Amino acid sequence: MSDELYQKAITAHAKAAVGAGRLDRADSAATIDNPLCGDRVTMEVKLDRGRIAALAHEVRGCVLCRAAASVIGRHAQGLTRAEAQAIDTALRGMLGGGDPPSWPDLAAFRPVARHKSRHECVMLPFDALVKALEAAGPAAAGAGPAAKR
Amino acid sequence: MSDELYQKAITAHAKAAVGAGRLDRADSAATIDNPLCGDRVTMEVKLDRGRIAALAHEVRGCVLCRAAASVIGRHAQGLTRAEAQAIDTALRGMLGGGDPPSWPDLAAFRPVARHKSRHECVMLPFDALVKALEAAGPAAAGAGPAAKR
Amino acid sequence: MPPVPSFDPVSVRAAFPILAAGAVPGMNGRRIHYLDNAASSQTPRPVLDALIRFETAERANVHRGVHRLAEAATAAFEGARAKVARHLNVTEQTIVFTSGTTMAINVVAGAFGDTLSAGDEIVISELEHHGNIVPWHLLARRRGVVVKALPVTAEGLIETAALERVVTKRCRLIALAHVSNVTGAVLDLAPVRAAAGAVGAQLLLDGAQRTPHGPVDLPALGCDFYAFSGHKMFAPHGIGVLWARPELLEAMPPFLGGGGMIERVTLTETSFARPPRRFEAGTPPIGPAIGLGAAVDWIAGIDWAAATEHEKQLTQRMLDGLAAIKGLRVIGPTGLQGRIGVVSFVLDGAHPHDVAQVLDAHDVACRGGHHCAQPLHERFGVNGSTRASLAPYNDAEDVDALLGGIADAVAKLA
Amino acid sequence: MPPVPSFDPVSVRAAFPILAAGAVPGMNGRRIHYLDNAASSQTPRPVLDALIRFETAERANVHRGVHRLAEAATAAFEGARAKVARHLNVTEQTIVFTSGTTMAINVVAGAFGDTLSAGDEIVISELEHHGNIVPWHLLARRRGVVVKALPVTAEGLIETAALERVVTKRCRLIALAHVSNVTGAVLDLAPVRAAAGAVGAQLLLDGAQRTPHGPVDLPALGCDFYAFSGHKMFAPHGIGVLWARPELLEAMPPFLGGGGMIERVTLTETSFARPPRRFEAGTPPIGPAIGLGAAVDWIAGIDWAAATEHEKQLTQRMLDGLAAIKGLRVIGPTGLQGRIGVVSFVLDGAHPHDVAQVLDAHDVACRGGHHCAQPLHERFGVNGSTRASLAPYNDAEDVDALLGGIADAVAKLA
Ligand SMILES: Cc1ncc(COP(=O)(O)O)c(C=O)c1O
Ligand SMILES: Cc1ncc(COP(=O)(O)O)c(C=O)c1O
Repeated sequence: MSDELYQKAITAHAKAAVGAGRLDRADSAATIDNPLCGDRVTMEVKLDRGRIAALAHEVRGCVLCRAAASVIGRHAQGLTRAEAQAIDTALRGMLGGGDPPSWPDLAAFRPVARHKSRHECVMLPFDALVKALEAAGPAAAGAGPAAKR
Repeated sequence: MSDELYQKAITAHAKAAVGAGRLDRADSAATIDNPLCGDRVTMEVKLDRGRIAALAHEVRGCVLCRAAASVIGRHAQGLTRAEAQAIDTALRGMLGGGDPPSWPDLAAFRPVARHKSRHECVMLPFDALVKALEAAGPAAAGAGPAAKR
Repeated sequence: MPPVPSFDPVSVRAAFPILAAGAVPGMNGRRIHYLDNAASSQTPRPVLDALIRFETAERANVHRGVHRLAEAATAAFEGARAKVARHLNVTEQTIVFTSGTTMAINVVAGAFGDTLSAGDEIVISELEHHGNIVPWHLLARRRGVVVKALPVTAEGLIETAALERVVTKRCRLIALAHVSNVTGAVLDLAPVRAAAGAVGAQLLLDGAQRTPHGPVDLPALGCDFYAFSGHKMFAPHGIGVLWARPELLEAMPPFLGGGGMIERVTLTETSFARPPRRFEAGTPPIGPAIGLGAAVDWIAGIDWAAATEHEKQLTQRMLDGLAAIKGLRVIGPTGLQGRIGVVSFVLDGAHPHDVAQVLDAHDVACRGGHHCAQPLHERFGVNGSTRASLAPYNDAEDVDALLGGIADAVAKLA
Repeated sequence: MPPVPSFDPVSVRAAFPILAAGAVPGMNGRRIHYLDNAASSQTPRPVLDALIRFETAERANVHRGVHRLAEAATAAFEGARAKVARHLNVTEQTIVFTSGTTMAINVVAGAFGDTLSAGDEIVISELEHHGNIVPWHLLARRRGVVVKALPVTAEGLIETAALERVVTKRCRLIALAHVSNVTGAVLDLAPVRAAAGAVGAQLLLDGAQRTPHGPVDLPALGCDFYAFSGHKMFAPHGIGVLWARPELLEAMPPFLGGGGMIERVTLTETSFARPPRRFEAGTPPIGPAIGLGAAVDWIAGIDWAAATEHEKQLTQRMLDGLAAIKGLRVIGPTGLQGRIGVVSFVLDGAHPHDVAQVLDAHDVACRGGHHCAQPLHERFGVNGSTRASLAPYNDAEDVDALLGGIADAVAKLA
């Protein structure tokens, strides 16, 4: 049954831990706790004209959470705040039974949909990323006019 | 069913209200409330060498309670504290399924046994009587040595 | 999904096992005329089924568990919260599960009360249930707040004309029964809301007697806190709800401490979870909450326009019958205007317990006593009353049995 | 009357509908290996029957009612109190029904706590459940009392050697778990009792994890307060018990206000009923209480000498199996001495939620996380653990399924 949760794709992502670590000098960072399990994700970003130039994460969490953070580490380069938000929303949608977001790696998390208690494990890194980008303020709002405000 | 509760004997006792009123100068008195229903009984006694010489009661209560008080009014004359306590205990025993106490009038309360919520209605005047006699201290403890203490 | 609303008193009654002929032991196949609904209603089969399903196929503790039973229990429990929220037209995050109305009001007295200072005023009324009086008395002792009461008219209504005098600038909270558990009178909300608004006081409604009579649109009421119990609205005992405006919930400190309401605990301090969790310490009453979810679904399946009309007809039949009995006085409104089907009365020379006992012999279940509203009974110069209260499963036979029983009580007692 | 005590794990399990093959949806006819008993146990048929009987043949609000359903409900509810009292070898008047352990401890913190002064000390330990930590933190905020904690040894035991240092003359209450919900360790009572006695402090035992493992002789324990929950001892959720010495109950002010706990209410003040009523505000959780009464009857029907021996054998089998797994560390006692069948462990490199999830795929229900004991997990330098906990219906198959599942988790996760 939920064995599929720990298919190779997921455990490989977790082992790979792309982006794990800290940045020398981050432009923005955010930490989110899951009070239910005590898990914690910190996301740091460096920005270049509203797009992610570099990213690092520290995860104290389960395989699902670490795998999700690693997928972010792999794909976040160049992302705008709006794009990150869109991925976050689409991923939550997939866990609610909808289609996977544009990043193909995220389809591996589809079996989590049936395990409501684990949704937050997957979302935690994404929510932390969005929070870090929001905390960056106008600098992360996009390459356009918002950056000039 | 519980119709028997309001047989003639009981309602007649309640109407008779023997002993209802107040004493001019009581030796001892006690008031008991039933917090569940707000009912209240006050018992006043005059004592003569440890025996009840006169008694009066004020009852704010139901038919069962008033009937019980009236039975006391009818039979209490000459009672000692120990005798009152024995009647109280025996009556409680009858409500718990045992035999009626020595006063034949109390047999009329037998059907109350099946209605646990009404036991206290019957007991309230008896408990008040015992309390009044206890409050009288040594004076009510009997005609013997206790009265000399 | 609840079915399309409909109302047929016979099929409604058929859903309640205890109301069937012979269900109550010792009744020799007769059915009970249950008119003690204001104390606790009865429970329909769908609520029992939900309870049994939980205990036999989904039982586990909620939250924090990932195994299938914990998942199923959490889904059922949080699903119940969602149902209750939908039923009240509010968000799930504003539904705090408590053990009942009394606990809900105690939580407000403890949590909101913690933000009050000596001399702050709380306004209640003379007709409140002890559950909406005693928590404020305890708070008064603890924090020196002042409890004031609106008087009640001879018709048993809260005297809203007194609002101006009683509600001062020091008033922080007005806490009133949405519907009286003794008279059935429905609160005249508009002047109360205006008085609270004028001084910036919060408004708490004790909805214990309102929620059994159909869905409540909380935003439309315009109150700040709302409290009610499951057991009066066809759900199990041991569950209730505190609703509060989200800003109030966010701002309030917790009242009770324990597992589930924390963010982080160390040996020296605790930080707290966000609402509603912050106010739900320890393992919640999971089965009862799931039962409440099933109960609001059941309520949502009733056509309340028709059910209310039915209740009005029965209430009128009851009031007409009572008016014809010499020496009987109804406490509160004697018409259909602004009331629900809760009617209390006193019978000259007959004690309410005796009346209720004679009614029991007629297979009628009524309550006699002060109904946890001693100040109101004092207001009317009586020690207690006999109360008959209706639910959608009641019918004319129930009312006629009541009236017949009262006639017998008059013969026997008065 | 409970039957003559006996113990046969197969027939014990047969009494629990949810443990039958195919009872849990989606399991294709397999049975669940339920090892999450420390969170909530399962419920046997006699408890369900008592609940259903109440809802379908006896349901009413308790006290103050004279009709036959109110009589039946009151008899069942007060009968449950009598059963619980007998089960604990105490009087009925000392049994306060609450909604659970957490509420019971909050009542002590509110009522007994009200008699404390700033600077008074309360001693807990590092291994307490949040339900026995947070209420004291809240009390510390409210009244300035000081909360101190006894340390825990590397074996997961409360360091009783520290009692002398930690328990001072200012100590008014020592509040400790009778049995740890993480390690299964049973409190070494004698030195604690002595320390409390030496300074005149009261002793509260959190019995939540003790009561599912057989009757408790409270007078023999020599404590002053005892708290536990129904849902961990085969009863419904939403009911618990606070027991206290009669003199303490008589002396304490009420914590919660409402109907049922009063003697007399006027608009300006309230006088209170005697215990246990004084501490039971509002309509109690009637059905759950009746369920608890049936549960203690069921417990009384078990031969606990045999059941304890059975539990010990299973615990040994579990401990042996766990000891053989590389990278697995048991938190707390690793032997049978002074413990019950609650075992928590950490697996190198594997998150407790992942472990519990893999176990679920093996039909094993275990809990992963901090088990509402963050300070204890911090003490052991971990964020959480995976916990397996036994009840009399568990058997060797359950333990073997657990061990097989852990082997798989190691392969998949570590
Ligand atoms: C030792 C201990 N104390 C207190 C509690 C709290 O019990 P409840 O959540 O039923 O109030 C629990 C269980 O959750 C426990 O295991
Ligand atoms: C108007 C009102 N408020 C409060 C309560 C208290 O509810 P509970 O006893 O369920 O806490 C009741 C019923 O008992 C009530 O009728």
